[in-house]
Amino acid sequence: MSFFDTHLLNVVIYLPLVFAALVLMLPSTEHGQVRAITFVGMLLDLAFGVWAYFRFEPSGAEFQMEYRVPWFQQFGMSYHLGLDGLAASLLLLTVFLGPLVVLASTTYISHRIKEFHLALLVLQTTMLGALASMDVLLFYIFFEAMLIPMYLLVGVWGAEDRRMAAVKFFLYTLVGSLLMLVAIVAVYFVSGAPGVRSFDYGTLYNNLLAANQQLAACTNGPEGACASLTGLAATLHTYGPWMFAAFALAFAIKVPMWPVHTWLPDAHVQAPVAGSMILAGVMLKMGTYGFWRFAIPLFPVAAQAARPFLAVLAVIGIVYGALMCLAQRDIKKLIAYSSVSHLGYCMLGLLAVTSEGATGSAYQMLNHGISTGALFLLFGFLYERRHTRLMSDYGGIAKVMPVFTAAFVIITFSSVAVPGTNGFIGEFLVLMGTFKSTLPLGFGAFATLGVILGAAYMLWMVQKVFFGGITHRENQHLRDMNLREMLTTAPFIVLVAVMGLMPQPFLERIAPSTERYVARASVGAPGATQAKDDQLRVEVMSLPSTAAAARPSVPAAPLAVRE
Amino acid sequence: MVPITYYLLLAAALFCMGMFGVLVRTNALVVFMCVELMLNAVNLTFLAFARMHGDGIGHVSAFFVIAVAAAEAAIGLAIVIAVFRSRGSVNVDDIRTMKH
Amino acid sequence: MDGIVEFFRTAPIPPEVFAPSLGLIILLPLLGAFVCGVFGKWLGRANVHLVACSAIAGAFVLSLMAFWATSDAAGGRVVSMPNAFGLERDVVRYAISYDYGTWFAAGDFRVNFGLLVDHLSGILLLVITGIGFLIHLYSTSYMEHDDGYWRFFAYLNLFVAAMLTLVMADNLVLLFVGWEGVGMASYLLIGFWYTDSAKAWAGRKAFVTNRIGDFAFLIATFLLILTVNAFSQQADPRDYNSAGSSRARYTQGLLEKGPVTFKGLEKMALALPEGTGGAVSLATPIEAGPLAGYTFGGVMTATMLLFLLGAAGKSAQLPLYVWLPDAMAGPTPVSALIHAATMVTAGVYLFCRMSSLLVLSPTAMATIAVVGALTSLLAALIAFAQDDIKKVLAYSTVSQLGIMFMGVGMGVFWAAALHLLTHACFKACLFLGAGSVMHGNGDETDIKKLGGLYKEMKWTHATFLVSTLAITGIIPLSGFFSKDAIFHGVHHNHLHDLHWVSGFVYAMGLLITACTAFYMSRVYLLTFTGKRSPEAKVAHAHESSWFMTLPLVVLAFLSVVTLVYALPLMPRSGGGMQPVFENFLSPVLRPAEAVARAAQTVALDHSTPAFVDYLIAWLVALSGGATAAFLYLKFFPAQVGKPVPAFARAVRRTAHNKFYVDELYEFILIRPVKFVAFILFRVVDALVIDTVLVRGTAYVTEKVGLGLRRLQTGDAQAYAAIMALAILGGAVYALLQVLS
Amino acid sequence: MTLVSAGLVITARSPINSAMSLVSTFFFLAGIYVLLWAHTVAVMQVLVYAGAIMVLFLFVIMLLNLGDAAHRGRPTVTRILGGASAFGLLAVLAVTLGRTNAIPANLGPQAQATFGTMASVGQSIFTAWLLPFEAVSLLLLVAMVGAVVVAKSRI
Repeated sequence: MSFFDTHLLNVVIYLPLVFAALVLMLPSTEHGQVRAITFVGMLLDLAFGVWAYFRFEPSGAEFQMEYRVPWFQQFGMSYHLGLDGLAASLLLLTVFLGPLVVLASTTYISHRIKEFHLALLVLQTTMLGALASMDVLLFYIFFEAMLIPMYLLVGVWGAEDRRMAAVKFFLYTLVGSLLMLVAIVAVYFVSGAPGVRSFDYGTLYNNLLAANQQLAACTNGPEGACASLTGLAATLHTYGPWMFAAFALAFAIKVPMWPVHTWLPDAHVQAPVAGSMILAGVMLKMGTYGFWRFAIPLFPVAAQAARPFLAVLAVIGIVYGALMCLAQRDIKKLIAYSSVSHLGYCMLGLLAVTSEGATGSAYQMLNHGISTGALFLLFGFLYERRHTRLMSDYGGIAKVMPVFTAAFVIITFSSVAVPGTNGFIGEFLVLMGTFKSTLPLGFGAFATLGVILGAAYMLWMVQKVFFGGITHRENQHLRDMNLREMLTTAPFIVLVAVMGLMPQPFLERIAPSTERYVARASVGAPGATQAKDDQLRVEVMSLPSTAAAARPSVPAAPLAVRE
Repeated sequence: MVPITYYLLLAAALFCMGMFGVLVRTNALVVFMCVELMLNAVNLTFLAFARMHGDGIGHVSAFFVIAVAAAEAAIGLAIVIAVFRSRGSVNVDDIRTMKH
Repeated sequence: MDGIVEFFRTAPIPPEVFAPSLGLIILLPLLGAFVCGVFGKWLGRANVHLVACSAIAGAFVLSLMAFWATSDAAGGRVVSMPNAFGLERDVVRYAISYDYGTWFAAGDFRVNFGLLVDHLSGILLLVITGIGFLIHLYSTSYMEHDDGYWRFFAYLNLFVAAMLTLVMADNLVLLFVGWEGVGMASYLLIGFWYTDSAKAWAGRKAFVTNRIGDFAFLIATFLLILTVNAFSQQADPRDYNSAGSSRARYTQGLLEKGPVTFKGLEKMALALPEGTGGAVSLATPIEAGPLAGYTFGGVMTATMLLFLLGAAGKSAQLPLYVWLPDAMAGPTPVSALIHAATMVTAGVYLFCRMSSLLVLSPTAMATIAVVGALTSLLAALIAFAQDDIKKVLAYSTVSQLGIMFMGVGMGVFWAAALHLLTHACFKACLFLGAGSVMHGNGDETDIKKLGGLYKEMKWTHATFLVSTLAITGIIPLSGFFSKDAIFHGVHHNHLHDLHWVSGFVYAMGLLITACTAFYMSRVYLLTFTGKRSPEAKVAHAHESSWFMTLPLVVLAFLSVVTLVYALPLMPRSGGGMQPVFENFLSPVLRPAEAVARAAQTVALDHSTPAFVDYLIAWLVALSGGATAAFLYLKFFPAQVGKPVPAFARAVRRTAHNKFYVDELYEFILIRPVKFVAFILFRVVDALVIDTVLVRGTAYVTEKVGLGLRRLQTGDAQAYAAIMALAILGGAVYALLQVLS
Repeated sequence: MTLVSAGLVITARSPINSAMSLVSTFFFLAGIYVLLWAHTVAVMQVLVYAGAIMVLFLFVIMLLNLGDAAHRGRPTVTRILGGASAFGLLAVLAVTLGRTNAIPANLGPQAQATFGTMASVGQSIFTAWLLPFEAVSLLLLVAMVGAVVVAKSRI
């Protein structure tokens, strides 16, 4: 047992924080050193993250590299980390984006440089922490903590309307997550007697499982069969939908699903390039990840009832987001709305509850992080040169910036899911999963419309910005990408190709999580083949026993009440 | 042996009188004195219960209350002095600036 | 003689040795694209040419090897590969394949990098790499003045790689990779001169129109996957028996290769007809899954119709043909390679590949045939009035593709494939000839401003003449035979319950022949004969270099010799003779014939055309050509200066404006979508959601906050009093709780 | 006696009278503490409260030179409510306590000898409650500094 056997995840999560401390000690005028240290930190973190990703054994236990120590035991909390396939993949994406974000911002950010890098490092820690948390409350803490550095990134280093966008972003997500907190506490209290219950994901899920199965049996049974439920199942019957709704709303805002998506375009438009990249790359996935990990498995019956509704929202999101893109004049807004459309695919794949759909959804999360992240990155380069986001201010850029154009067009193809790029695999699997699922065929057909619209708007934008003659004199002397910018872009392009041509290593790690997710989500589905309990139950490491902590004294004899 | 109830009743009475004073009197100094009164009522309760359970913890608590009361008195009186300097009055009616 | 036969029947590299190298055929052009695209700028023109051409030449040699290997019968043992979905003894003859392992898998779905070369894909490999190489060679000269040459060759190589993937794929999804890949390359090449925004728009139009087809293609693929699932659940041993398979083998095949492999689909098609006596037939309803309630036959019809839409997108058929004429914005070699010889025939290839499934649905077949016929006629009519030489050729391509679709729709797959081959030769030759004309005339494309070139551009003229004759269908050129093979089959094959289709399509076919002869003669006459137009850009045209004329000559030669394929020289198994190409493709098309026989959906005719048939077709073509000759050599020159009748002008204007189809689409499709998008953005997104709901909430909160502010008097005692009241309330409540 | 002097605290017009009444209240309370066997606390009560804190109060009163209040303050709604609630609370507590029966624990002679002594209280303060004790010391320090900072106009 080496140090890394038990602490690898801790290292990955807190390394950025350690470097944040280093940065904090530097004088704020040493811009070069601040950048260098942040970059080195992110790179190191990338190395450890990749290590963790490869240590993840697809055929092994569901959660690996677990680490658990007692923490606020009185409240049923523990400090518990662990990775499953999906979390490992998203973790990889997060650490991958880290150094690139730093590189992308070296000239973009010109004031409060030290603070900016501090925010980046802290943000990195919170995102990684949220992904690896195995304790619901711990997840919530990271999930909320994420908001603060992001709020700063948008609010301090954003464009002209940054205050409005930052506040909108903050309040929107806060509304959802506060409701989620209520639901977390509620589900904790109903999940068992004092002493048995716990905020730990495994315990929580296992405690609810039997009740969920009972509830599913009666829900799919004859009318009124649920009236005779008792105990936890009855509670879940009454309050389950509300708790699910609270979770779902919180995550739906984060995703964002239609119609709670309007914070996204504003936040993206105003955010600096780093903010946009992280927002699109990782933060939106917290929503889908939350659905995958918490909302749906914990309340399969309520999720089943809400599935058609949510699926309709997802399809609306796909088509609506794509149509929105056609109406935009602002490039960043267009990319933001395309995120709405892409995330619609992720949600649809999740809601299909088939292994193809869920795998595709997970893969689509990665793809979106890469392709949309890269789009924001590239547009950031353009914005640095021209400081305008309007399509009409560009045109004919391909003539003066050929390398840039090539990179942008490749990423565009990835974004519109041309086969051979990563986007295709995700989209194909999601759509196939949707067709295979119990959702009506119309869902799949409408979602496939996004394929056409996606090409229409992305190519329209490429056309407007890059092709045609140069219509503005300012654009005549734009300089092409420099070495730093090429180095920042290259990993994205390599990944687009690698993930498109050799997706199997990635899919392999997602597959076990998918199987479990589908089994857990189909607990509530009528007619679905039900997995055995031992497949459903979450196996996690138990809390290591510790020395008896000081317990608060209790009164020896209570006040006697006179009868 | 005197039942604990009587001590508690006395404490309750003291507490309510202190509360009455806090709520009704206008002189900030008197208000502070009433707060001291309330604290003492609480102390009395602590001690009464300590006697009832035969547990020393009540005494410790009372000790802490006294310490906190001392701190509170010091700060509070300092504030009164500061306010008096700026406003020339210790009447709470005149000090209504705790609003936006 | 036997020695020669033995030579051709012995592949230089044994098939089993060669099979693992199949991937190289794709990789070489891909590598070429990579090298040209990334390092092209530093390599210089000559090196880029070298890299690009040698990549294609290498691929051509490998294709030749592969093709040779598929005909290998050394020592009397015909080359064969095991069929993963059939019984042990059920092997696929005249084919080689190699599986590079899983591409991606999820759940019980799997897609492999499986490559398959049989006679159908083999011949296409040769067309793609062979014509591709000639066009690369031609381009080295054609693009000699363009600075973006390296980009051009990178795209061209990329296109070839994608097209090869399309042809060699052994499953639908991998085929789709090529399918979209060629679309992407085509987008890049059409918009190659991106500084002209009209050209770039044309590229986008092509891509988006293709995407509409791909949308249908994807849905059809998903429906097929669902059907395969349903089939594997419902089928009983008799079904598998009739397909030469067993449950165990079929399931094993699905597990190893995934549900979308052509061989697997073929097995399903063989098991579906009624005659097999199994549990599953076309009329059987699907029991479980999302398709529950529909019959297999119904689903199959829907699937094939969706594939038709997909193919219509790629192969420029109604209603999605509009992109192809605009695609002529690209450089001419691109038009020759992509928009005439290879990419646009992908739809025909797809249906030949899936012929065994297609014959299950007579409705779909009839639709394909009728769509093909209508497209063909419409395109021919539009071509009457086009003055741009490339536009005429583009519409002629649409028209010829329509003819192929007619063949596919009526079940004469071999003839459609043959026409694909001959068309690739003569249409590439025509386009390259047109390119040569443009090159020599200062990029002039208007045929009215050319004329009299036969003296100045001898080689171009000669090859253009040959290929014009080939396309109009004059004996003894290849176009005549391949087209006539289609029309003969169309005439004599009968679809179940849809007998009128044969007659209708045949009549249309004759009409189209006449039209084709007319407009092609018109182009030829206006361009090469007569006097040089006074509006010409350059006074004297110059003949192009041999880099350009050599491919023309080779292609013209090919468009003559491919006629051999249509001659009935090979013995038919049931007695009599059959055309070489039918015999050649029979290993590929045999399952389709078996299915058609068993399902009785289409009655296939195997007679060879009689002399009378040839004569009719020949006369029709000749009459079209003669009319054109009369009009353009005698009638119109005599009419110059006289007023044109209003009616004729209106007709001409309508045809010239392509019957206003583009405008119609703009009006009923594009504008509404844009309008809806705009309305949604302004009204739903900006107003309802953002202003009313989100900002509304903020507004209400602010107002409530302002209201509550009045409560904050700043009187500490008042706060304390309220606190005291609350404590009192709590105490009373607690007391009551205790008391009760 | 305790109650009477406490009543004087809240009713006296002059702050000085209030303060003096408070001192007497504290003394009475100290006696009651002794009855409860809380000798240590009783001593502390006299020392800290009656001694230190009250001296502080008197100093402030002298310093500010406060005489009789000019007016008794307007009887506002909140004041009336507050007063009423104080009496209400008293009533409720009285009812509650009237119904409870709490008797002192029966301590053995051993415990009697140590209960409430300086030694036993000190013992528990410096063992189990050491951390709170330190916190209180810190609090006092902060209060000291704070008082100086607040009261001084210029430092």
